[in-house]
Amino acid sequence: MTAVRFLAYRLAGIVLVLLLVALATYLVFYLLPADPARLSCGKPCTPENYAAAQRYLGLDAPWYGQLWNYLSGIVTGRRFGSGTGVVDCPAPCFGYSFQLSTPVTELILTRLPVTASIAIGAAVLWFVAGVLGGTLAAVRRGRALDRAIMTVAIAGVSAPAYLVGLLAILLFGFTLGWLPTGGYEPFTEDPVGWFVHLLLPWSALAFLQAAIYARLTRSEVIDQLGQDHIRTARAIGLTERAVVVRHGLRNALIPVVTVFGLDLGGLLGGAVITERVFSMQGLGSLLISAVGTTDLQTVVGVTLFAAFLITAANFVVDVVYSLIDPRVALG
Amino acid sequence: MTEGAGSPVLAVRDLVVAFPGGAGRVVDSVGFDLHPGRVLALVGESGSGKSLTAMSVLGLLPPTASVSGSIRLEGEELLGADRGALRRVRGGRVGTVFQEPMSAFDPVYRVGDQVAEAIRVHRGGRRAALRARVAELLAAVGLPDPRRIAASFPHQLSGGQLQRAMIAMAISNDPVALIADEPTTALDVTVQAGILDLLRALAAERGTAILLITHDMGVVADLADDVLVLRRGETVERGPVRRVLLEPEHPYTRELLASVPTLVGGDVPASAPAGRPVAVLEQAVVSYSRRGRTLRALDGVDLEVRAGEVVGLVGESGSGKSTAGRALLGLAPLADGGASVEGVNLRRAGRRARREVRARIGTVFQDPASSLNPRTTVGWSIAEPLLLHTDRSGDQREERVAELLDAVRLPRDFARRYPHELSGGQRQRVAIARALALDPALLIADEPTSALDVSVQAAVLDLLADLQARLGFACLLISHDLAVVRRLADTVVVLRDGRVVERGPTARVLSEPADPYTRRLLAAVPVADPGLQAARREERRALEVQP
Amino acid sequence: MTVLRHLRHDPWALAGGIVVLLFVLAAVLAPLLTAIPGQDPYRYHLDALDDSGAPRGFGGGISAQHWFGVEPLSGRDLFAIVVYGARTSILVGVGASAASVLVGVAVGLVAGYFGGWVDRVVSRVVDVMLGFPSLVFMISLTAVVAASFPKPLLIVLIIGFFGWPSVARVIRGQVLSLRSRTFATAAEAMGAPAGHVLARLLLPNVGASIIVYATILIPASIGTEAALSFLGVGVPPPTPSWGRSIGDAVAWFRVDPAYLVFPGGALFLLTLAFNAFGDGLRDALDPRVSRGRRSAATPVVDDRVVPNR
Amino acid sequence: GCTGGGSSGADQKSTLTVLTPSSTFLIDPASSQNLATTSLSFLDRRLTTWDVKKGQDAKVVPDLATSTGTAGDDGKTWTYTLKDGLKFSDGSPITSESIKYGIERSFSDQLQGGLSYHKTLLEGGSDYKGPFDGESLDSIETPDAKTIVFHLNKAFGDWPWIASMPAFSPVKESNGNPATYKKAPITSGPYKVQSIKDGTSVTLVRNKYWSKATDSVRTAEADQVVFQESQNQNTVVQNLVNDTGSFKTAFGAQYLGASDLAAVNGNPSAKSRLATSQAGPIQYLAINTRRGDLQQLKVRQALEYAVDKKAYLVASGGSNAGAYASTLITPGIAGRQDYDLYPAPESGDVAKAKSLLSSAGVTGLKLTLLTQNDAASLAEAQAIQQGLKRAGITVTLKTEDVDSFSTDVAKSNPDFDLALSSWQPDFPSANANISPLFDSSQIGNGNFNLSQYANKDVDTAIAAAQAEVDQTKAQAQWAAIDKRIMQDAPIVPLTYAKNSFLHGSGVGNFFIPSFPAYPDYMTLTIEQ
Ligand SMILES: Nc1ncnc2c1ncn2[C@@H]1O[C@H](COP(=O)(O)OP(=O)(O)OP(=O)(O)O)[C@@H](O)[C@H]1O
Ligand SMILES: Nc1ncnc2c1ncn2[C@@H]1O[C@H](COP(=O)(O)OP(=O)(O)OP(=O)(O)O)[C@@H](O)[C@H]1O
Ligand SMILES: [Mg+2]
Ligand SMILES: [Mg+2]
Repeated sequence: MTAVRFLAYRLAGIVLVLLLVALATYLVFYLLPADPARLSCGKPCTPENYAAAQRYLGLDAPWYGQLWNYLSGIVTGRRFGSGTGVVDCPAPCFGYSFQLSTPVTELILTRLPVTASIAIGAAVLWFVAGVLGGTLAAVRRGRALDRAIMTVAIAGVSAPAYLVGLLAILLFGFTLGWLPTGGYEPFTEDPVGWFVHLLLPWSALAFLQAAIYARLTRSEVIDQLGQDHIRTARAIGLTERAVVVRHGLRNALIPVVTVFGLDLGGLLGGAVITERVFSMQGLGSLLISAVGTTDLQTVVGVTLFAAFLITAANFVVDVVYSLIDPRVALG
Repeated sequence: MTEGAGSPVLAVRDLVVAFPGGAGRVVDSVGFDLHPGRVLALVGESGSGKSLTAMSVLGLLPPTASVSGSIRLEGEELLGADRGALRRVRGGRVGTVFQEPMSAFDPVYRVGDQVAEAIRVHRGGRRAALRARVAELLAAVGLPDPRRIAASFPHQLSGGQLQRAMIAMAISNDPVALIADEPTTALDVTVQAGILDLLRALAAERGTAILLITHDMGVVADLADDVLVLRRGETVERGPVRRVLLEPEHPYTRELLASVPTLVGGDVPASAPAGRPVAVLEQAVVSYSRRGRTLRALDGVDLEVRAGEVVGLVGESGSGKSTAGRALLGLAPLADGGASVEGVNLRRAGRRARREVRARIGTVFQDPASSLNPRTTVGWSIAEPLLLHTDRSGDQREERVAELLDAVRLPRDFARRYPHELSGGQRQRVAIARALALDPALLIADEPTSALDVSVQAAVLDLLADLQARLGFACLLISHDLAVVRRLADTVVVLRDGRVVERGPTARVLSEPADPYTRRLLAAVPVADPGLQAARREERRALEVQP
Repeated sequence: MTVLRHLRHDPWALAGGIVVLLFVLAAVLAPLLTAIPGQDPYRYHLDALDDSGAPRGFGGGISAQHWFGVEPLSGRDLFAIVVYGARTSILVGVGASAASVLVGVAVGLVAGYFGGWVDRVVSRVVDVMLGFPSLVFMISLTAVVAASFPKPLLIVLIIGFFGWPSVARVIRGQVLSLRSRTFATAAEAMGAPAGHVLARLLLPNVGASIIVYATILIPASIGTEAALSFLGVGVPPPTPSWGRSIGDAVAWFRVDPAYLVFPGGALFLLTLAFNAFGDGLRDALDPRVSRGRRSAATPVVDDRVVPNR
Repeated sequence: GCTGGGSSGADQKSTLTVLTPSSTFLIDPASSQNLATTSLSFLDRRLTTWDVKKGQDAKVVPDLATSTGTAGDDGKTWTYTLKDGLKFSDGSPITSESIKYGIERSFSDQLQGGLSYHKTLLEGGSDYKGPFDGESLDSIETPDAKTIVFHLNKAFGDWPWIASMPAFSPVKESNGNPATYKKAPITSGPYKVQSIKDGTSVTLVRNKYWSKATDSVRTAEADQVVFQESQNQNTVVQNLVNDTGSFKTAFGAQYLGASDLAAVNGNPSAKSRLATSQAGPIQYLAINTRRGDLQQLKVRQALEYAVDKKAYLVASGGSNAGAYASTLITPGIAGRQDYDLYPAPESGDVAKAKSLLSSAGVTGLKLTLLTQNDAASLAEAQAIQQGLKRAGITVTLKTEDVDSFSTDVAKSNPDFDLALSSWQPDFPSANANISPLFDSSQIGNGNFNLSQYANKDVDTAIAAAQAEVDQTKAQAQWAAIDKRIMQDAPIVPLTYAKNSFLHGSGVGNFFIPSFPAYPDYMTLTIEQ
């Protein structure tokens, strides 16, 4: 398949997936008993107020009409209200949050730095820790170090994320008082504060993931070390370290990196529990609170964004895969 | 060993390799000397301890193995030497060439870089200098366009090219000794001949001492000066190659030699009377598209297999032999031309008709280990065709399975075993039994013996010949081994790049080949007689200089 | 059986298996166990609480009647709650895993066997589902379905629904490599229809990984159920659930740490045991198969089944 | 003190920090339900406001206006005059037109969701769609820049309270676009917005045009007010207990849950910084009077006896969290009379309940209880469940998230037998206690008559009491209505909740008035 065709094919795939995601999300929320119009109807709720809320929220159209309005808004932009009260959501309008009276695009843009900070930092941490631990365990297979690392790893995958986070806050935040217990400082305003605030969330999130990666890396490295070319590498007199790192790990990393790309893509769409535990306002919190307030457009917008990141990550993974594994061609 | 003059490069004494658990001593008191410029061949059936012996020289045994004895390289003891010393020896004074060049290279690095790495480990050096040295080495092993080869990834090269690159890597530090563990097993005969020439030149020109491990007596005859025969880890016989191959003393050696199929002597089956055509390919074209390019695996092939006849299909790897078989099964869709079995046109047949045709064909696949479902009993596998195409009851099926086991000379209680509980030869017999379950009109045997030891191979071939004589099915025998074909086939068809280059009665084609390709193919097959082989080598050389 | 022999030599796996067994026993025998101190998980003991609703006495009110102390605000027996909670956890864990495995295996088999566009569609769907904010959708889905629908079953189905993609991915990868093995071609050459190849050849051959996968999925499902209950959308009260207890207990940690320690410890221990046992089983069955190029990206046992982060 | 350097100079600004779990601060008064004593009053002034003092009933007092309103036409016309020298935060004068415009905005489609009592009372309100298309509401007259007159469609004695609601804040017409307003509001209160970090924090700084001389209520001691949003309640409480750094001058905007109370009770220093309200908002079990056996009075009365109020109180946090309730009008509301129509021990009178059930001929009663799915609500619902079980009533819990609950509970034909709810009146009048919950016009459509209670006599009595301008007479009428309703047993009053709030040691004058059960933000002091 040529590069252009490949690209076109993948792009069409991404668009299709996103449409399906939008459809699914709309359907689920359409079926939800909570009625946004009723919720934003005010107190006391008169039929007039209710009708006004429905009109404004666009809920007087059937669900497919709403979905259509939403989708066409991405291309054409949308306006709400009239006269001096008009509110614009310029194209590409990925929805407008009535609860927060802000275009969803703007919400995503303001929340993304938080989530990205959490996700990327944690990802670096868990990748390094996981790959290092997994490789060490593989090399020392069956020995004490392997046992120790795998014990920690198995504990890591068994510990619920929320518990780890909460216990970390109790220990490092309250009991020891070393680190702040939550919140976020933008990097641009206070780099040190940014780092200090993120240390706990990074560690809590990375603990679980590092455990998974250590296990994955270990089994891949063991697998690779059993391959014929490792014997060749030994037979030309390479040091054991070079054999493991240059030949074992390098090959083992191929599947690990692909999984990593997908994980990172998934995480950028919101680290729901981590953000919640550490009172951070990223995409995960935005999504959860939008679900909580039946803020349909925000839910759809953020979900679409998350799904986009996943499909994009998939795409990137495929490209990277063909780069790091010379046997694989795009297609 | 008397012939070796001067002190040996490598002296192995009383080598014992053992594993904990049931295996026990898998190499038992083996000793030999390796002399400069001479080739010592280690032969024996699979599992006899050849590889372990070789690996112990470089300390590359698995950590669970325990080794004792003495291994001296130019007087320096290697057994129990520290890691640094061993590392300097590995790839430095002792080079290694492994079987399966495809998997012996790291898939993610360029071949040139891997060769350069071998040099850098021992000698260091700058990039440019290394690159030049790599190109030089690759040229030295007879690779044309060494720069392109160096810049290629392993998967972009052929097996022969990779094996040459492997040898370049092994000799990159001018080793005094070279260990070659089955260096040609996975290669075509023509490629194999080239590699053997290269190794011979190394020994002759550089004075490298070579430890050659192989199970192919032809290869031994072609290359070795001395032979050591191993059986279950013990030395059975040793001596100069002529003596061991021509006047074997030990019965085991004799048995081993007797089962080697040969291109000379013995009898060629007389052409059976030709019956009705069972399977026909007419101007068949099969093409595969890969990465935008189309490859014609079959390019206008005519083929006819008649009832009671064995047609041998030969050719180098990738020439389209298996594809022809698949075309007859309807597994490879025809792009053009026709294929019919028992009068049913496979191109036009519907799904149902196709299935019915398949019921009339028995297939024996190349790899006996993987052609049986590992999760079911052998009996189930044999009964599978019955299950699919007949409505026999369970008892009736069992009965038939028992008959079939009898036919392939396996005990009846094997029906309850699982494939992994059988040896390779036994598994291949099971595969044959399954292929015969429905009394096929056509048997397609795709490399039925290539994964087997020579002795086992001989038995399986005998069985096939016997069954064919008794049951009279039409048989398409696919093999790259001309000697195998010679033993069974009435007619031989030679394929090259998806085209038939020659066909005719076996005796004629193999004794008076008309096509130069066939001639080269024949000449490249080594025979297990050092004198004869030397003569054949000269013939082959002569053929090569011709265009 | 070589598997059993292998497991016997793996102390971790053995310990894991025994702990799992003990938990299952405790869950099955919950009424008998709690009858010893004469408790049930529903009865209030307000006298065991102080004025602010916190348990009186040491360790959250540990006593001869209340082995693990009592629950704050209600005085219900914590031992009974933990033991009965094991029922919920194990039931949901096993049920959801079964659902995931069933769907995942079916989809993986079909995608791997038929390949082509079926495979492409399935792979994309799987990739998206794996990265979807699934927890959020689990929350909404629990709210969407009619209240008359039995909630535990709903939880099982929902967790199962979001669990199948990882199974499908693994099975697909294995089928892809199995399909190119000669015995599958052999069956095809014999004229076997797709159904025969799928059911008689491929399915038994992925059996080992299915078992292993299930043992790894179970702890993950238990964790997800706990997370859902933690977020308030799990099995409805008063049916005991570890996740709900943990969720409540986190707030009480400063006053009554025992309230977190017992259900939290039980959850951790059971998950750990399942994981250890699953690892051992994986080693014992060693389903490592030769890998194709693309399927090399698929670890034999995919660890990415933990949706809550 | 700190000897680190000169940076901590004497001119350091005092900062009051409000820690809130909410992730949004709805700044637009038109769509706000904010109490007159909390957040939004930092930014906005209304025509009237509340004066709350420790130990006294809440009073409505003039804010921008010079009086709480002059009634004419038997309570159908209300007139206000603005004080002199009032200015917006941009220095421009506050006029009666800007108040009218502010109220008109609340009618627009885009600004729904606020307290809307005025919309049903102002003449022509039901047809009015807001000012953005150039229409104006004629029932609000502004004869001059300082006078504003309201014409109601019926007499309404509590109008002065209505005029204290957020929508009665002035909004400049140039600032009226909802999108612009919420980013950069021009304010009338003592503070203006300095920065808004979405979901994280909102920082308020002084509005130099606000003058204390015109404001009888707000003291505005802090130079700066920071709302820290999206705070985890657990973390908030722990930080306030620790009382370090910036948390010294902070307080939590969310009342403490049972576990937090237990934690604070075990810490004397923190306990001294805990402010607990008097018994206030009513927590009740609504009985759907239109469903099955619950239509029978005796069955409902049986519920009154069967409920285990003690378990309920413990589940909600014990005696710190509330006091047993038996009336509809809550303590702290002027004119409340205490009584108990269904006297029973705290844990209920199971025998009496059983006998009432059997005399009604009802056995094996099965009911669904609708409740929110947060931990606190679940604990309370289970307490009810186990209480009724003693009388042989099987209760199934139907748990929903807060939004689904709010929607489902206020539907016209709701699908529940019982629901757990609570009510805090929007203004301290028995009217706000009773009419939203028991007037038959408040059934369904998002309103709060959860019991579907319809009684013509009660409706008439409510209308009469609402129209009564004389407050003492009105109070007597409300007290009678209270008892009349309880005879029909449409709800089980459970407790009057006590809300407890925690503050740092640097926050002074932190108290909770008898109404509302929230701290008064306006008069807090900062001690550093
Ligand atoms: N790691 C190991 N553990 C236990 N036994 C082993 C191990 N490696 C090899 N063996 C056993 O040692 C014996 C000799 O093995 P070796 O590989 O030397 O055979 P070989 O002669 O090279 O056979 P082939 O021709 O099949 O390569 C075999 O029986 C084999 O099963
Ligand atoms: N499924 C396939 N897709 C693409 N190319 C294929 C496929 N199968 C075979 N080929 C190509 O078709 C050609 C002929 O293959 P075939 O398997 O028939 O060769 P062969 O003669 O049997 O070789 P060998 O001796 O190695 O088995 C080869 O170049 C091979 O790479
Ligand atoms: Mg070998
Ligand atoms: Mg072939």
